[in-house]
Amino acid sequence: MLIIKPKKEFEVCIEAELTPELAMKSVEEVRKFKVYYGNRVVELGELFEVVKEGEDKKLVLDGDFGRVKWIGTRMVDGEIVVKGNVGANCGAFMRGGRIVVEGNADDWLGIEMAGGEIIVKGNARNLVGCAYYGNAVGMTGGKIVIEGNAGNYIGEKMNGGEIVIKGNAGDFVGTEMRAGVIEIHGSCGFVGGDMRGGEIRIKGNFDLLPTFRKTEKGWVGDVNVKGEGVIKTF
Amino acid sequence: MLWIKNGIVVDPKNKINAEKMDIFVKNGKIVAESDVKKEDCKIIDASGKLVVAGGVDMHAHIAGSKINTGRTMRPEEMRVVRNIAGKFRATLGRVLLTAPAIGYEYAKMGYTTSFEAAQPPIGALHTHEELDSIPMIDKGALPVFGNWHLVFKCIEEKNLEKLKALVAWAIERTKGFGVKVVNPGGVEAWMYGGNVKSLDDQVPGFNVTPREIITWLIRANEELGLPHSVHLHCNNLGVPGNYQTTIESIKLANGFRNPKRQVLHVTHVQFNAYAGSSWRDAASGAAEIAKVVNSMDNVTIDMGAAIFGHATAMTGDAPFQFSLHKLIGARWSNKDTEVETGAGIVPIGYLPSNPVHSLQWAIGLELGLLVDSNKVVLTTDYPNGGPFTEYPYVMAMLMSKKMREGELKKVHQYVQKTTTLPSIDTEKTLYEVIHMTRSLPAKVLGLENKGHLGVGADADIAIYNLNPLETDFSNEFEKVYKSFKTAEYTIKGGEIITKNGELVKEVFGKTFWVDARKKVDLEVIMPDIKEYFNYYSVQLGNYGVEERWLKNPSRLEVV
Amino acid sequence: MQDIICTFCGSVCDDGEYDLEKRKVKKFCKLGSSKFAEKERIKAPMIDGKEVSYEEAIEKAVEILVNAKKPLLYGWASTANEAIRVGVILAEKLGGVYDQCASVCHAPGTLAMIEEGLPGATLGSVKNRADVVIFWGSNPMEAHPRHGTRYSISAKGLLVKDRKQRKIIVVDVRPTKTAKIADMFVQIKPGYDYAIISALRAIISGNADVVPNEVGGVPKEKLVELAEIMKKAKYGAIFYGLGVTQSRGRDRNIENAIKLVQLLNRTTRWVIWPMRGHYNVVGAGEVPAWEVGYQYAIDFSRGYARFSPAEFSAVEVLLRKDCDAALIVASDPVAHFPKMAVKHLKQIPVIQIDPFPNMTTLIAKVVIPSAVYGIEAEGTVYRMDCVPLRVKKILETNYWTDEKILEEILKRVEKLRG
Amino acid sequence: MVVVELITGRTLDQGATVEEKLSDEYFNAVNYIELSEEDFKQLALKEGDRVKVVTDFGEVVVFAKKSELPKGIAFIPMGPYANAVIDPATDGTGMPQFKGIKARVERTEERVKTIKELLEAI
Repeated sequence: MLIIKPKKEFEVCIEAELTPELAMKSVEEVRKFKVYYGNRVVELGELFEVVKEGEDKKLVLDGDFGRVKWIGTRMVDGEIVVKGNVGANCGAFMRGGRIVVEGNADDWLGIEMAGGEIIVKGNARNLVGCAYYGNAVGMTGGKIVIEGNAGNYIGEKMNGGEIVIKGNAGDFVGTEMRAGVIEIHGSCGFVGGDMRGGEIRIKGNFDLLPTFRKTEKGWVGDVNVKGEGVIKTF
Repeated sequence: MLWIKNGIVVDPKNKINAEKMDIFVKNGKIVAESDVKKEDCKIIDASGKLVVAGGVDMHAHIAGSKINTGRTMRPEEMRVVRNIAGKFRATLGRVLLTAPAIGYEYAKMGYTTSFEAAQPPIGALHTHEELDSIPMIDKGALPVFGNWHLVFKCIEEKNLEKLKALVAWAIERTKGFGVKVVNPGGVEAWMYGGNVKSLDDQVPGFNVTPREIITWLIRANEELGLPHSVHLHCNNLGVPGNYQTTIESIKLANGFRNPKRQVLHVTHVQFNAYAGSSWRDAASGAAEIAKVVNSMDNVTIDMGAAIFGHATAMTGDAPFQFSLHKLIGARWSNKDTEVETGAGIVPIGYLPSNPVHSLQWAIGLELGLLVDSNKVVLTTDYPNGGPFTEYPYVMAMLMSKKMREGELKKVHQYVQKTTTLPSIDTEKTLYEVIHMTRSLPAKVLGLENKGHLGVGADADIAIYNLNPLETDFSNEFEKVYKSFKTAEYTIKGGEIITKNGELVKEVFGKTFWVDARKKVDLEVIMPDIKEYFNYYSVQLGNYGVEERWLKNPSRLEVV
Repeated sequence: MQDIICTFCGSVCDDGEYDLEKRKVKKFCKLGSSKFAEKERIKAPMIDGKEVSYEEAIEKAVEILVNAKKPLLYGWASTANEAIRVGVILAEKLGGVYDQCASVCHAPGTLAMIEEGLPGATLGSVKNRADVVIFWGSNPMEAHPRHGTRYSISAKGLLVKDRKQRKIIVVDVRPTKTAKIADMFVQIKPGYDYAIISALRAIISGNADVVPNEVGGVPKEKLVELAEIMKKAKYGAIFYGLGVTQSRGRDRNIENAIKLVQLLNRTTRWVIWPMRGHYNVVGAGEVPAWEVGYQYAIDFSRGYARFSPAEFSAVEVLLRKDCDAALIVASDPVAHFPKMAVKHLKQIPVIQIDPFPNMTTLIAKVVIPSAVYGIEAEGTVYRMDCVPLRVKKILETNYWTDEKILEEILKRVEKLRG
Repeated sequence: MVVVELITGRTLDQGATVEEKLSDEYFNAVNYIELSEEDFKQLALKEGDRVKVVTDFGEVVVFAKKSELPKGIAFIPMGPYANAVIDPATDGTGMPQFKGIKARVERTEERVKTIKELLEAI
């Protein structure tokens, strides 16, 4: 297990593609790991304290990582626990393993995630599990659980996997979704625009688009794309 | 001054075929040995290396609103990093490249000239701004004429003097190089949601046909004596069965003659060489087209080869782009442009597992192999058929049947019975392929100082780590491909700009434009132009591009 | 002087007449006339409010920029392409962030274009061909006063001769000045553009039965009527404005509208285009697109361009405190950004290049006055439909152009950075 | 007090003074809120009265104007007064929400701040 702790408050955001692979390296190697501090490339050890405790493939990010981006990018296994907030693009293109965020998550959580699990104890911002700019497919597998609220544009172009939001979600949930499940325990705005498939379950209130047919299964649509997605309440 | 020593020179224009010789460069030009002081020359040892003229791309979409819209709508194309900012510019792009990337990548490959193949006249300044931002290479742009109301009017009136004056005026105003025609009449029909389907369809609202548009523009072009011929993107592009329209269009050159060059260049013919009646029974019409082209001595074509992988369809052929969007369901941009022209953009890709894509791939190669090497230029119609950076793939394929056999195994077997590719034994020689990428495109464009290494030519030179005397082109295709991907040296205007794929020096080349105003009386057309400007959204006085706005203009005056 | 080109709004009218003696422009609207009227200028370059030479101000600016870990280079909509190009290269060299005014204006349209493309036309096509024009969340009578007479509402075209042959429809949340002269006004509930567009798509594609009796405050009959007009148009144009891009749904509204236009093109011709605001906000996106691949929200901190409006748009950069210096060119973010974004701007060194004093001047450490394009300087700009125009120099000035100032900065940065 | 959906945007006057931001003309072009006749009446306002506009994101005092807006919709010209109360969140698009913000409007005797005062208070 590797514990990484910020040494100071950062002047600008940091980009650090920290994955559990780091826990397999020596502390010296980890300290030399390159991170981007604005336009300066610096060694991780300059900005963070690094402590190693045991050999398990686990990263503990101890402190506020709300301004550290790309944590857990492309990770395939192991675990990351973020004790505070986490910055944008956390868990991007993730294929396996587990990320637990004890605070809040910034935008673009789990971009095009294909496997693994992300749990956010606080709130998440926008674009959870979406397709990155210009790409055709969003999340395809794995599970994202937000215990608080989530922002707008959740699960756009989703083609598999599961997103659970225990609180409220914002607008435009599951737009152009093709497969997979989104479950919202609270309320949300527009749901399922141009949805082709998959299922969205909502406990609270939501804005239904005028392009869904009421059936026994729930609301089916979006008729504009001859979709067979299902929206239902629970 | 440069002294390129002991290279193996292939220079088809000057009938030099793999001869060991020295090349001398002074003031940006190739000069005779006696013109240089050898002790002042920087010597490049080219022993055992191939020395050829810099490549000339006569048809690519490298600048202007189309490619820039493509970049904007496809950020996923821009995520391949080619160069990090430092001494040189940062460059990006998978197939669609940024302007600096276009210049750098051409240069690395040994290409030193490229022409933007479709410039909307009202957007000419934008095209030139982008051309000015492309480093390393010489450039030019071809304004489009085939759907311009003013052109229709001159033809309706059967007034050749007016048409000539219009062409001369427009080429000057756009700082363009020649006459491009895209789906003549079809783009105007698109303004009503339609297209034209044959050479004799009437253009909506006008008493003209595609046949007349092409013929009259050839006539005007030839009477003006422009360096380049009419450059035609045929009707029915992308439609199964279109090879017949293409053949009919090619035959419109009959009766015209120019001692220096072709009178009609038909472009990216791969997209216009389909037999069959739908995509279900589509087949190649390349062999038939090749027969016709080979039988004529006044027509040239370029391949428009398709490369497997990503591409972006971008043409002035707006109705075709919409059909493509409907067919594949991809994003679609369109631009109806005043009363001049239109354009469209759709992302595409070519997959070897797809029968149609494999057919397109095969047809491009068939054209390159079946058409006389003196009549077919190597292009991919960048970025429509794929990246220009894969020209070496096409070069190697043309020279090696063995390579083609290997590639044929990887593609959809639909091509086995629908094309002649599997049965073609021809292997083009290096001499022919160098011609198809250098001296021929230069000749087709009418650029006398490009594409060869004779005294007086521009010192645009590529040196490849490939000894033609010791290379078995049939069998060593991988080496051939690799050698042509990265020039050992690229020399532009006498300066070394890249070495082994590394950038050495950033230079900015010339933009060629043609001035034929002395050949006409502009006053015969000005009243019509003034009247038509009631239907423009800009003032006549604000239309066009002044020479002093360009970074490095080079005027070719037609007298 | 004839054929003067206006450098105010995205309409870029190019038929002005300038009276050199009276120093007045004719033919232009209230906005254009105000542009050409004499007004208060920044008198001289300043550092901390103290007047200095151009060279001193530039030296100071360079010092701030090269020491920054992440400088934000923002503005660009009211300057010429030549200056923008130098600005983009400067951002690349500095490893900073390039963003432009569109990010608080029409950039959601770019996001929509990434999803669906942009089926559009030049304004000349609309003028000649459009028999139906819809202004959706746009109000040209106030924001682009001559758009209507020159290009859209009453423009005299080749096929559509005048106002009588053209149907004008306004869709908005309030009865704007444009709505008052329209043939049809569809008043919608704020935030329901997306749902209404979805409903129109359903009606047009034969699924009217699914559509409920009322959508977004509009009765179904009215939507059916609108859909019929759209289907019957020979050549229709939708001009959308900030009413769509700045409200709920933003880019998704436009994406949906583009899908509507795609659908309509299966049976007739329709185009859609944004009513871009500043005279060269289009250039501020097109130039970086060809130089570095993207239109806005571009980060160069890794030595090459990356695009992410969620991270690199000026407002997001400021809200996250993700910049430690700012160069503001031809813009006034202090007046036009939300309070929370301005707060960070007040805490970092700001360099301003602008002809006119504005709210950003009040917080700037270094102020560098510049010439006004279209009056004191020549340069290339792109009208809202991307048609390029070369704006003119009418009057002499001692002010440096944005291009020259930026070039001097770039030269010094290159020297320091190697 | 009335509750409204607040819209901000361009106006001709705001546009014509946008290059003179430190002038009285600009101040006058951006320092007001337009209210529907009903809302105006409900607040018992007369032209030139001042109101306080409060949202989840801030508050600002502006002059009140009657206009043809539908009841429940209010409009402030784009500029520093509007920006004191709009929603800065861009929802990942880069674009703050300038239009469609829930706001409370109430009559006030407080003064309308000058542009400089507004800036100092940030």
